[in-house]
Amino acid sequence: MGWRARVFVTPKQGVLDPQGKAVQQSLHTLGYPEVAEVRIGKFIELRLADVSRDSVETRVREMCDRLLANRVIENFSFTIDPENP
Amino acid sequence: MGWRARVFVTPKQGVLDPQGKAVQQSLHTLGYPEVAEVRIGKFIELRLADVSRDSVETRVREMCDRLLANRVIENFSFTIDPENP
Amino acid sequence: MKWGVITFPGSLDDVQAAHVLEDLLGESVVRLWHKDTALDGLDCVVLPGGFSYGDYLRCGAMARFSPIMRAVGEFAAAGRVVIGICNGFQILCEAGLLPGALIRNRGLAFLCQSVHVRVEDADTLFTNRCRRGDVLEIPVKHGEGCYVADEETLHTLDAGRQIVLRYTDGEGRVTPEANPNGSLAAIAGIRSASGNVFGMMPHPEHACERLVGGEDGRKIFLSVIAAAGATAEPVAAKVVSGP
Amino acid sequence: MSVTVETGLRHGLTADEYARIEAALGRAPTIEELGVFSVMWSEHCSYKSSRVHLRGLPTTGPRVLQGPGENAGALDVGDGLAVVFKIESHNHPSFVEPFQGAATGVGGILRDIFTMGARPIANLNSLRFGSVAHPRTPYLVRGVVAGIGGYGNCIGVATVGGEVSFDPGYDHNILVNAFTLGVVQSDRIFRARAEGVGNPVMYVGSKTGRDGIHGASLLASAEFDADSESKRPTVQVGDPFTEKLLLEACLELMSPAYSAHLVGIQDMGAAGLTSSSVEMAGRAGSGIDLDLARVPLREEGMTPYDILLSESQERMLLVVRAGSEDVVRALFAKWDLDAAVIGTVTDSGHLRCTWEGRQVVDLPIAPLTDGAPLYHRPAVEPAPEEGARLLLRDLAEPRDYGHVLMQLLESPNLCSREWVYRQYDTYVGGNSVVRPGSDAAVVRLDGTQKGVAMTLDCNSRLCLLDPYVGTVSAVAEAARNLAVSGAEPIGVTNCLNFGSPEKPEVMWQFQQAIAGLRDACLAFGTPVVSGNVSFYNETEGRSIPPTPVIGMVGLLDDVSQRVTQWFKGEGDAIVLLGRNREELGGSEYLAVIHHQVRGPLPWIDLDIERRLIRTVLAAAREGLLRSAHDVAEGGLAVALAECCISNETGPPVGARIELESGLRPDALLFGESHGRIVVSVRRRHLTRLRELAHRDEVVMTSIGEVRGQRFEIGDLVDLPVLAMRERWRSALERTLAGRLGE
Ligand SMILES: Nc1ncnc2c1ncn2[C@@H]1O[C@H](COP(=O)(O)OP(=O)(O)O)[C@@H](O)[C@H]1O
Ligand SMILES: [Mg+2]
Repeated sequence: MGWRARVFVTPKQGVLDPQGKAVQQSLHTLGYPEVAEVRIGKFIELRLADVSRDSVETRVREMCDRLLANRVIENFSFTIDPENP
Repeated sequence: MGWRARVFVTPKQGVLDPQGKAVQQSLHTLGYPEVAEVRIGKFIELRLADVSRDSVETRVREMCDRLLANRVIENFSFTIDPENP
Repeated sequence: MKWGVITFPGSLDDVQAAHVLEDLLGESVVRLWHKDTALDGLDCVVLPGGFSYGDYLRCGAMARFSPIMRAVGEFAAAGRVVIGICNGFQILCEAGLLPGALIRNRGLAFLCQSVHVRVEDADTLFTNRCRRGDVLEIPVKHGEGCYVADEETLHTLDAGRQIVLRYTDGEGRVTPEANPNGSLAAIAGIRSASGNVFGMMPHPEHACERLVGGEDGRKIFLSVIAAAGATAEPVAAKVVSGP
Repeated sequence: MSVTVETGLRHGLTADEYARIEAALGRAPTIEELGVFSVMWSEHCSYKSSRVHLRGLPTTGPRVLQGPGENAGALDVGDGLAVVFKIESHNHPSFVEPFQGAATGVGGILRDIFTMGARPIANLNSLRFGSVAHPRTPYLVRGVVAGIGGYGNCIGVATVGGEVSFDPGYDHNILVNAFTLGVVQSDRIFRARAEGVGNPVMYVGSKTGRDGIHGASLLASAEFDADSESKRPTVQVGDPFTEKLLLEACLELMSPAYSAHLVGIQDMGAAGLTSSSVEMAGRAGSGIDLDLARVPLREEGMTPYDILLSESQERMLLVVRAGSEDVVRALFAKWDLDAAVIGTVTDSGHLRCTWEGRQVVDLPIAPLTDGAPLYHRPAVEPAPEEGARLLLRDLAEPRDYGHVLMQLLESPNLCSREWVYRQYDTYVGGNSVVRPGSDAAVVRLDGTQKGVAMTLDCNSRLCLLDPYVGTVSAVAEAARNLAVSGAEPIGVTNCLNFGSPEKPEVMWQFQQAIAGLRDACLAFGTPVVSGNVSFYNETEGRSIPPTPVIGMVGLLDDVSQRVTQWFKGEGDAIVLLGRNREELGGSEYLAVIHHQVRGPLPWIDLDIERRLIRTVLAAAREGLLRSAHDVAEGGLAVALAECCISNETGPPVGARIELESGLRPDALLFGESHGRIVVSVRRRHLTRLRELAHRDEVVMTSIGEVRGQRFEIGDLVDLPVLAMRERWRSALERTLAGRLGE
């Protein structure tokens, strides 16, 4: 069966997000003045083989820490669900 | 009060995802053979001014359609929550 | 003929494109600002290379909303000539004036090098000074130049003779090594179904002088000039080809 | 908050320095004032340990329009033009966050150049990493290279050269030095002066966040631990897109149409708003009043202290004429940039800052600048190590020289750098006549026949073994690299990367390097017009090898006479200018094949170098040279191999070489003796070349011919050039992937 992990990587509070800034300005120009802030990060979907729930959580956290997020400037969070067949 | 929208932009099924492929390979090298697939997309957080629930939904969908995602290669989805003060 | 070269915020090769047209080829050039809204009296518009809006979000995603792009759309619909180079190509795709999209290079890194492209069709506004099968040496410099489109679009491009340039080796062979970015069908440049809108990832404007980058790029610009010389009318209709 | 000597210590000041502050003010400073003092008196801003030594450098000459002291140096190159250039380090930030550290390093040096009104036309970079075997090295290399490219490519300045080397001495402290050269009309150079009482001070560019506030010293501060998370200094993230807009807007403001509105301009680099305002007032002998509440902010809850010390990128400080505010604002608005009036020029001689109606800073300028501490730190020559000198007779000679050559061509310090520079846009601007891959980069000066050549050089192994000779050698190599490209050396910038100046051995290395820099620059007639000192490059008490990176700039009157290093045509004669000696000390061969780092260093004679350069330049100007390449790391065999395999397009070319010599073969092939250049010429030009060499008393030997597809040296080496090129070209990528064995 296996698992599906969804990882959200976001720029840390206080760290400049030039992409977000540019997109916000663009949205204003496009006629969406209600947009007060834009922060752009990554959305990473992983399909994982069948291992125990506990183990999958530890390992995904580890992957985020080591590779998927740059802890100097980014935070991450994730969700894990059994994969629907 | 306002709203917080979370937008998920993902590469369409079938569209090349060179970054996802490279990350999968790196994860294997790092000792995570259980990773069967990686797809990398974007996670965009918007803070929006106080407008009606309906209107915020329509407008966020529009922003995605027009700017945040490229429908030729990407899909999107989003969630909207009232902003916690 | 009269050319327009657009400057978007973050355009970089606008200066070079204008320099080539004006100083090397003796054409008349109007520099356009992205907030301009009219293209009156122009025969051809160039969307230059660079990093419009920093290439943030997606290359070309924000530039396509610049005020001038509405005029570019109308200009193209009227059958006038539009050329997008590198970032310009990306903008044209984002704007829907050309099909498909350009994504991260296969190798993920920015790539700057001289490449070979083969002329797939010499009966176009952009290659009529070449022969079919000619191999041109022109530099690429991009991080997101991998051309992708769905099967159906690729088929339509092929059937409609819209694929103008392909990456090859020096002998004109399509090989995986000669494809710098992993583009599908080794596509380096395409034109619209109407034939008058053209996008290419390599930079012909950086291959117009022997001293810097070689001279093969001239052929692209000279082709447009030659085609315009052949008729005073918008030329698209004449060279439309395909189904 | 009351400030005491402890607060001073936590800001990195000594007790002595703190006492001087109180004495200068006649009271305790406010916390904001202490922040200002601590950054202005930091080594980085005040040059307190280096200033007395830098004074000895030659900084004048007929071409010098601006020497050290401004944001960058400027040299007159004729045709009404000047080149403006400088090099800067961004070492520590790049080690913490390689991509952003390197990127913001490029952003910073670019601002130094365009702040003087010059349009940047070329970037170079000098990179030093730890051993390729160190687990962090590949990550750092990838990040740094991508960061340099990411910034330079996006802003549209061609990155046309540099150097990369690997040494375990940098395992915990990499070096990222970035160089930029720009061009300006020689009568339109802008300077950073706050003149004219009543003139408004304007802030333009990105908003201010808590980026890089005060680095490590603040982290140690107990007072700030209370709400530490929100106050934590954050890594600077570069925004090259905003910088591109800023560049265009500033250059437009400095163009004839607008420049009457502008009085002075300075980038906000290290120490941000503090140093830019203090320095601008200091140079003009004026004063500045700032209302910190008017500074555009990116984050909520920022304090005046944060605002003064923030190192947010992509910002500039302007002094404009009173009444010009709206014109300036409109110009920046055109480029989608904010501009805000944040203060006024005064004649108070003070920096005064208010915040919400309260005066938080009132400091006399003089003690912050000219009155900063000046140290004559003790210097002691380290005791020589036992067995430090190489005895040639103890060194086993290899059996297979072809194999050794292949090993060297694949070694991290000698293999091709193509993997690095293909990530850089080398074309943008349309004037890159010689792009990376030859000895120096050559860029055409738009609208003229002229070209400017640039190179960065330093062999830190030589500098470790002998900092004086090592530095002289670096300057000589730089001069040779320019000469073989057809350019006459005209000026120098430098980045002196050293350990802690508080260590007498480091201070000795530093003084030796300065002496070498001075002597060599005098010999070549190349004034030092700008530079940067980076001390405290050490981790856990271990200093990096002394690394004085030399940036040298040369001029070609006719850019079409540029010469590249690779052989051009079958049948051309190959000529060696200069003399081979039996010297293997400090060589790559000794390090890579015999795993030894020892002297004695190769002999260097600046008079020989000068005459050699004269011959080569004359030959280049007469159009005799088909190729020219200096002999440097790897020695003669590697130099000749590079001539065969480094052409960027087309197949590699072979050569048949005969060397007559009584030297040991390994010293002959791989020794790194100075004063040698390999050229190739058409046979019919040999006579004229011999005349030129004779005139300059340069030893000239015909050593072979360009021919075929093999690389042959007597009966010592016989290799197919295709295989050589393949291995040499792919080695860096394979090494970083840990796959060199494949
Ligand atoms: N970091 C870099 N960025 C750009 N170009 C580089 C870099 N490192 C090396 N190069 C280029 O690679 C070539 C070889 O460099 P190097 O071996 O240091 O030359 P040399 O020994 O003549 O000083 C040169 O053209 C140099 O400019
Ligand atoms: Mg050299």
